[in-house]
Amino acid sequence: MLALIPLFPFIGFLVNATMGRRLSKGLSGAVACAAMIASFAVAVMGVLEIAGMPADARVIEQTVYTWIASGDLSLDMTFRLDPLGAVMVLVITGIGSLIHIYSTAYMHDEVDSEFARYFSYLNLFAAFMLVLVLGGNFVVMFVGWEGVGLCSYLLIGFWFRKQSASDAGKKAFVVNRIGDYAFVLGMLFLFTQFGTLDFARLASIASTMPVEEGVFGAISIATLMLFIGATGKSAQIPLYTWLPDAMEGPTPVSALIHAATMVTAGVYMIGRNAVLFSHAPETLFIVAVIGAATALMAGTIGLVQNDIKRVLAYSTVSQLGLMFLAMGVGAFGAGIFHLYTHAFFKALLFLGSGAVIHALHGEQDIRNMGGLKKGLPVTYWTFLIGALAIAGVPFLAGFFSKDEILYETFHEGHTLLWLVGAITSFLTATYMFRLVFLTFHGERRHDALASEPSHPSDSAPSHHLHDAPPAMALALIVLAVGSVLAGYIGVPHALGGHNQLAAWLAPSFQAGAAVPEVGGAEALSDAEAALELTLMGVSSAIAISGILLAAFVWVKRRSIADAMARRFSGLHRLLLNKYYVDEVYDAAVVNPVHVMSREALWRGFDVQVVDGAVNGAAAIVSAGSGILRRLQTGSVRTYASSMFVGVIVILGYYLWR
Amino acid sequence: MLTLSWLLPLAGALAVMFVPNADGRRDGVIRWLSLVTAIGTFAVTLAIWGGFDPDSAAFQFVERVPWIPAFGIDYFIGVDGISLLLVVLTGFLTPIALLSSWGSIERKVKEFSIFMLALEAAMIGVFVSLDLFLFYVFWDAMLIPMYFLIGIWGYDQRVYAAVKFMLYTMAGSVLMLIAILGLAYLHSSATGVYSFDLLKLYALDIAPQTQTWFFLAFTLAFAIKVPLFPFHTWLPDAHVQAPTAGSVILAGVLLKMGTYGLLRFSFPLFPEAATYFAPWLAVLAVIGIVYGALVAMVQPDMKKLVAYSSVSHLGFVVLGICAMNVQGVQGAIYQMLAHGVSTGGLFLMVGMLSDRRHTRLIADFGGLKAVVPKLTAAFLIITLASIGLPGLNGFIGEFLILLGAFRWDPRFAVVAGLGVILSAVYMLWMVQRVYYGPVTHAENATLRDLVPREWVSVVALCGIALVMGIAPMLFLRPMEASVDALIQRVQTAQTLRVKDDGRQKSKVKSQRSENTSEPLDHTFDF
Amino acid sequence: MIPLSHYLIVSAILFAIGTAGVFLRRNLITILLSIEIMLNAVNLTFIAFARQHGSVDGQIIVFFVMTVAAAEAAVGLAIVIGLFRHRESLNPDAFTLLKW
Amino acid sequence: MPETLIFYLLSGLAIVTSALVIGQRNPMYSVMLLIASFGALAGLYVTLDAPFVAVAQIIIYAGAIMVLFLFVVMLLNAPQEDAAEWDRTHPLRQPGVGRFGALLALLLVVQLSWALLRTGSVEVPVAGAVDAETISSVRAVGRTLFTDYVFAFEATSILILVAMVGAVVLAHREGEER
Amino acid sequence: MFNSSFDAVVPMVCVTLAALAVMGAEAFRSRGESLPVGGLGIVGLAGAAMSSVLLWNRNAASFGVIVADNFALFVTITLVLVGILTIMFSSPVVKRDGLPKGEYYTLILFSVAGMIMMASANDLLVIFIALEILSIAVYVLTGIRRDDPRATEAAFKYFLLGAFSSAFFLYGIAFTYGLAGTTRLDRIGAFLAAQSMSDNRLILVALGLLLVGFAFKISAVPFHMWTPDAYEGAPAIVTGFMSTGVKAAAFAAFARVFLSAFEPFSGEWAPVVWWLAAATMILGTVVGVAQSNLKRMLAYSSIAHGGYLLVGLVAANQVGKAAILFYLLAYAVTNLAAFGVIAMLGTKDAANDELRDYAGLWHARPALAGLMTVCLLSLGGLPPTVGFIGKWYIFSAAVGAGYYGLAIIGVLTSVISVFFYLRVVVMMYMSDRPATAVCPPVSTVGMVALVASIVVILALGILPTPVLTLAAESIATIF
Repeated sequence: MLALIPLFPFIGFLVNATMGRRLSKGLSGAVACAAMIASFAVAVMGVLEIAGMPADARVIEQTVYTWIASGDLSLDMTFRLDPLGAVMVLVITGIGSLIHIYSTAYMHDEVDSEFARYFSYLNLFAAFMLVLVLGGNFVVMFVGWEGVGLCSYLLIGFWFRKQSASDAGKKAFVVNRIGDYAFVLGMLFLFTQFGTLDFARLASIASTMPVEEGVFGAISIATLMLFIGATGKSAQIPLYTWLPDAMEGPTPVSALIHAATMVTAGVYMIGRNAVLFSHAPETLFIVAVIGAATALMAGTIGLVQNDIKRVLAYSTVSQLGLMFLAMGVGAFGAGIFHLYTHAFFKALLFLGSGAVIHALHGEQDIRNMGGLKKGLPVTYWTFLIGALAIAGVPFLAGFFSKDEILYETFHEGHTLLWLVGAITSFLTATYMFRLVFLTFHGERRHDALASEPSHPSDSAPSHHLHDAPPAMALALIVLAVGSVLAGYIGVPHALGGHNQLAAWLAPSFQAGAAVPEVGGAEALSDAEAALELTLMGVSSAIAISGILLAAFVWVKRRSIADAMARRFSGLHRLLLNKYYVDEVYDAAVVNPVHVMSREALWRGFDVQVVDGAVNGAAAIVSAGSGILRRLQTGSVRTYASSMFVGVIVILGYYLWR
Repeated sequence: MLTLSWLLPLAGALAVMFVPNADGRRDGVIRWLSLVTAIGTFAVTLAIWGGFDPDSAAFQFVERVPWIPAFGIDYFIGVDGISLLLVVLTGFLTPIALLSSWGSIERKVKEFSIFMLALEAAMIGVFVSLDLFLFYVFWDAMLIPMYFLIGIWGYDQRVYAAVKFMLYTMAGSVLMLIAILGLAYLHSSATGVYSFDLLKLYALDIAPQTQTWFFLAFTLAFAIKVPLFPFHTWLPDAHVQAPTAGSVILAGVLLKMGTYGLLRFSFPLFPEAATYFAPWLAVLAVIGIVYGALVAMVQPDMKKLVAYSSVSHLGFVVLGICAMNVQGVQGAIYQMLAHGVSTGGLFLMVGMLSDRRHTRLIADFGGLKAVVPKLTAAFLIITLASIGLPGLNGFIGEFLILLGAFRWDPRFAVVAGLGVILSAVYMLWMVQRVYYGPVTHAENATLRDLVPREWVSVVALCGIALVMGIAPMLFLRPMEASVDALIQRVQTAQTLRVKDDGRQKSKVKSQRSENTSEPLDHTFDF
Repeated sequence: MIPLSHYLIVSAILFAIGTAGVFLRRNLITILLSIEIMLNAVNLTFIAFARQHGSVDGQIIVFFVMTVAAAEAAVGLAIVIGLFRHRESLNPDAFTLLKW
Repeated sequence: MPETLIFYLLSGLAIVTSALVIGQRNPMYSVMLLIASFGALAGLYVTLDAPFVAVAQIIIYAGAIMVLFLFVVMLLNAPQEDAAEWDRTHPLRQPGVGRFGALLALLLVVQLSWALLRTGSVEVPVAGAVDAETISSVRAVGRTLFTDYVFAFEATSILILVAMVGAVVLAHREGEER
Repeated sequence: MFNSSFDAVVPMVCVTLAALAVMGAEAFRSRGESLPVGGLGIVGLAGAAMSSVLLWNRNAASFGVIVADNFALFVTITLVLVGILTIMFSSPVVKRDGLPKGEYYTLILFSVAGMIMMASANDLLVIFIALEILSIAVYVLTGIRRDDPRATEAAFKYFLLGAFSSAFFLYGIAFTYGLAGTTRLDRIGAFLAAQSMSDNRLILVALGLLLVGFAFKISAVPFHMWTPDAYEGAPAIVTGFMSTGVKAAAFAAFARVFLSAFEPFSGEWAPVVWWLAAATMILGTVVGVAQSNLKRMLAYSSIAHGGYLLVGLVAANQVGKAAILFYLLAYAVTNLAAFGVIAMLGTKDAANDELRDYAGLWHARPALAGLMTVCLLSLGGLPPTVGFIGKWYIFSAAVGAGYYGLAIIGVLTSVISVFFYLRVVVMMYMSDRPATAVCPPVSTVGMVALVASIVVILALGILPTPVLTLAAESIATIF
């Protein structure tokens, strides 16, 4: 039954891939959506089933067949649904379905075959993503892991005629590959250490081992490797650079892959191996630091970007940073919680931006927008909700999750990290509302310059704005509702909630059938409750102030922004160019390798040395031939003397040796 | 049955030879005749696979007929799990190669078909022969048709490439011939009779120094064939200049003979020397992986790029063999098959492009995806297969090899892993430059997409790639027993030697003293 | 009595003179004569040894050698005539069409 | 002692005349001198109790073969070596090669005499145990020739036949094709 | 019929009679009429082959100087094969070039008779006479095209150096006779066996001089220099004849003398022959690389092949002796076929034996090109041709005797040789036919002979066992 969950989208993929160009748009769209919804349904059934089980045994497992068996290595194609998996599956299929529906409208300007191709990719992605989260051991997970990478490659490069698009696609895949390299090594290391790659068994073995406090032992190395893999997939320092470029893809893709699901795979992976990681505090600390650093850096960059999608992309990076921070401080539940809420509002925001871009015929630069509030009410209001949610305004989804992260961080004693987190959320609020204000408020700037066609979906530019068509509107509204309510399954105890999510997830973070400690039942001491409340206050304050600052700068006094930009032009440029990280990578790694390979290895070693040796041998032979043949002078006397020399030498040898 | 597998193509070649075709009017007949023969051969190989008992490590379908009794040379053939699938692979690729030639070869079709079929016969012969003499005969005989294929139907630099291929390979293999003779002589001095029978020679135990020399002689031959860095420079030339069909066979099957030889001869015959040299071989292999990838990355010519990628991929195979544990060896064999399919496919499709455009330079293409979507899709699939995407054939082999290597010595695995990154870099970069972006050259705008004939072979290749990725046990199962046996042989041999070295020495000495003429190893200082 | 070795040394000297002639002379006929000298030197050796062994074999061998010498001379001179027809010279160095 | 004297006289004569043969520029003289040296050799044969060979030497060699040479010399009428310098560009075509050859010839003499003088078995007097009559008798020669050496004798006939045919093929004039 | 004391000479007598018959026929034929004298020759040769077959395993001996042991008979059959093929290849050439038909065949047959005699002689003197018979015949054949200055020059060089070397050979015989008191090989062997190696330097001198004589005939370096010139100047088919027949006969005698009579001194001559072999293989192949004239190239290749044969001689074990025989046969057939092709492509005025004359031959004469390729591959020692089996046999002998050095030199040089054989193949297959190139019509007889020899090459390459066994038997009785 579990196999069905990824199977449906896969079938959808096959249908669209094979006979897509013969199907009408409506049909292929319908097929794709149907596939997604079907798998959503199955997923719900599965979740309900495990929900019906006792808390410590909430697992369904299905082994399809033995995939690879070689010597003591035996890898089964195993799917396993447990609380953690349940959350992920619901997010993926649910939001996935919405985005599929949204896409039917968004991609409607494509020709049939391209339309079908789009949906086949999208379905394939969903299938792989589901394999990723349902996989019962590392290698199955890796199948999904690589598969989603492939699909993101395909979808980013969907408009392959655009050079930048195909570049971005390649960049995404290659950067991910770097992570995967570490990930594979991690797997190999785990297998050589533990003799298995099954999550459950790994966890139970690891739980019997001592926590590597202060020592950097086997588990630490393995987990570190895995984490590097995660940085690739989830766009963390140092491998985050591909995500902003990934915005070249169609917006729904950005929403689904680069906001809601794929990029969170790294977080999920850590959660999935919570036991391993919690046995490697050293690694965890690194995770936390990297997460925090990424969050901060991305936030600062997001502050000055002008491309609506890039802003969202950087905010995604930054939010992912927060999630890793959570994971790093051991608050796995919180991390997943934020992952879950983030899925809603970030998808919402992306889709909203998509609606805007759609309305403006591909215009993406916020400096050319503004005043769209009236033109696009639905989009505006849903976008606003999303913004509020991500900003962490109280009692929206983002509030609870982000808040839990900050609390846990502080509670675990990482004050500095907490501070970084706080600043990040401040930045988040600021740049999100900068986005909101520049896009929807103020006067309209976009008709001033005719938006040149940068986007195949540019049909005849019509001047009156049309708001999101029903399919898109539906998705927006549903997600907006989600962004408001999603948080309420994780209301912290301090607010008298029961944090059901944490309780629900807990078993996934223990080895085997260990009893959950973070059960919903246990109560907090007053002190903790007080602390948590205080922190909540602080963070909401931060959020609000961030919004206010944004409002002040970008609504009241536009001049200030420019003034600041001029004032700290250096800093501004630095941020605008994302700290020149790409440039540094190119200069430090890519180009040297290229030059070295071309000049030193190929033209130098290969052609000169090796082939030189080979041809040199031939040359020597023919040269010797040229010389020796000269002995054959044609004068019979020379010949006779050569013979005679032979005679003398042989006799001499016999007589005087 | 097994004899049929290599006799059938030979018979086909003869049949073709007697089709009068001076004016080329009967090209069609000849093409069909040869294709049917090749497919028939494939059927035979499949039948052999079907009748193969995966649980036994022994050689099966064994046939033994005395050939040159005076020297204990038999016509002695058989397959085990190691060679079985390689035979099938040969049977599978040859029809595809022939099919690919239908579009590209107009000149001298008859001779072309003859050489292709003869080549197939020789290749299968190499894989099935269990008598070193027989093996060497096939090994050398195989060079001749390949030489003509490259030299006559190749591209502009063909003659140079053909001669280089021939001499390079021969230079390596003649030393192996000496070593083979030496082995037979050792056998005679130990037992009194010459023998080239592989199984008998396995039983022989050989003095360490002698092992070293012979191992080096054998391994040089195989290393050149593989080709192992730094013996690889014949490969780019041969690949680039060969006609499509030639490249497909060359990459698909010929290169495997080197690694097959290592598995079948170098390691089990000279276990100690093998274990002594394995790390060095592995170092070369790992260098080859990274080096091949880096050089491939900067190639302007598609065929050259794929050629260098082969250097890199076969580095993996050698690495797996050197690891000499189950995962390593099984992975190596699996990688051989996978590489045969995927690289064969790549050459096939590059060939299709160059048939259409008469250029292989990446710079001359661009944006083809808009023009030839089918070809693009297929090319992408095979590309992904060759960069080892899970779910396709490449991954299984690489993963197993890396695992085996990691357990043997993590350092090798760590470096070799870089190949995984680099392969993605150069392959995708090529795909991007060739297929994505706007159509840069006008003449590309009108290219023909796959015609049914091409469609068939392409689909076959992609299908196999997929099957091998999803259901690898189909292929891993048959080789299991044989691989275990092989590893057993190598390990036991060396442990035994380590255990009682003294006995060995004395034993060796005694077998020396039996020698009728000179003792065997003073002659090594020529 | 003269020891055998004296005869042998004489024949050796004659033989050497013959070889030297092959190298020194630039006239084909003289070169042929030199070869005849060599053969005669060998004959002397045969006769001397025959005498020492007290058997007639040596003498008989000498007859055969003479025959061979005659045959060689005949053919050789024929060839020389042929050469002379092609190029009015008897100098061996004149004939170097075939080389390298 | 006479025979010693005779030996040295004859061998000296043989050596000197042979040396002169190769010292001559004019082939005519060379032939003559060679005949002389053959005569001297014949004398030596007599001292070695091989009168029959000596006679044969005079008749066949001096008589037949040398006459043949004379014919050719006159036919070709090339009294002098042509001093014309042929292509000497190549180092190995220099006249030095000739002198080098002569040097080697000297070396050969040294080698041979060295070997001879270090070999005990030849230091014995040449006249062995057997007395002269047994080996100098023509009957003995004839008997051995036609018993032990009959095959060689027959073979020689083929040899001469071949030589005849060959000489005819090579030497008969152009144009008179049959 | 075979039981008289003349059995052993029957083969060579058959050939001689055939030669005489040809002479007679020529002498008594009326002007202008042309007789199938070649057929006569073939009949005689067939008779020789038949008688050798009948004599097999009977170790007949005649006059004490001629033995018909299996060794001799094996070589005899090889030589007969050479003779037949030569005559068949010659028939068109003789007509084309207007050679004196009768004399030509007579000389061929006489030299074959001489070769057989040399191969089966048991007496140094007979060996010498036989050597002279075949040499003189071959000198004449070399120069048989009197109108061609090159041919005459070749004949002259070959003759002069031949006479020169035979003088040394004779001197060697003289010393041997002087020491052993006889020229019979068996008695010499007995005498030498009694000698203690070191004291008698004169034996070594004799040994050296005989070595020189044989080395010249098999054109071993440095006694090889006549070979390229003689081979290039002679008519192609004659070159084929002497490169195979003369070599075979000389090697037979060489092996017989050094492996039977001088066996006790093998310790003395083995090292020298080692060096000769190495030098011969290396120089032959290396210089062959630079040649642009096919005949000259094949001349160098035949020098190299002499080197391989010497390897077998050095090894001097059972395998080696048998290997020499097998290799002689293999080499004879292959090389003769190759020269047959060259002869077929020549015309009266143009020999067409330059490498460039073969450009694109494939397009004009596919069959000829294919057959030539097989010959070249066999010469290069690639399976599945007889050349491969031969080389493998030789080298296994060397390895068996522990001469790894020689074996390695051998295989490496054979790789180099493959390079220049391939140059011909490249010319024939991979370059275009110049418009000016002429293709003389192919004669049926020649084609038959060619196809026959190719069949032999391939058949023996795939199923060598019968011949290998024969070779083994041949050396089993003697040595």
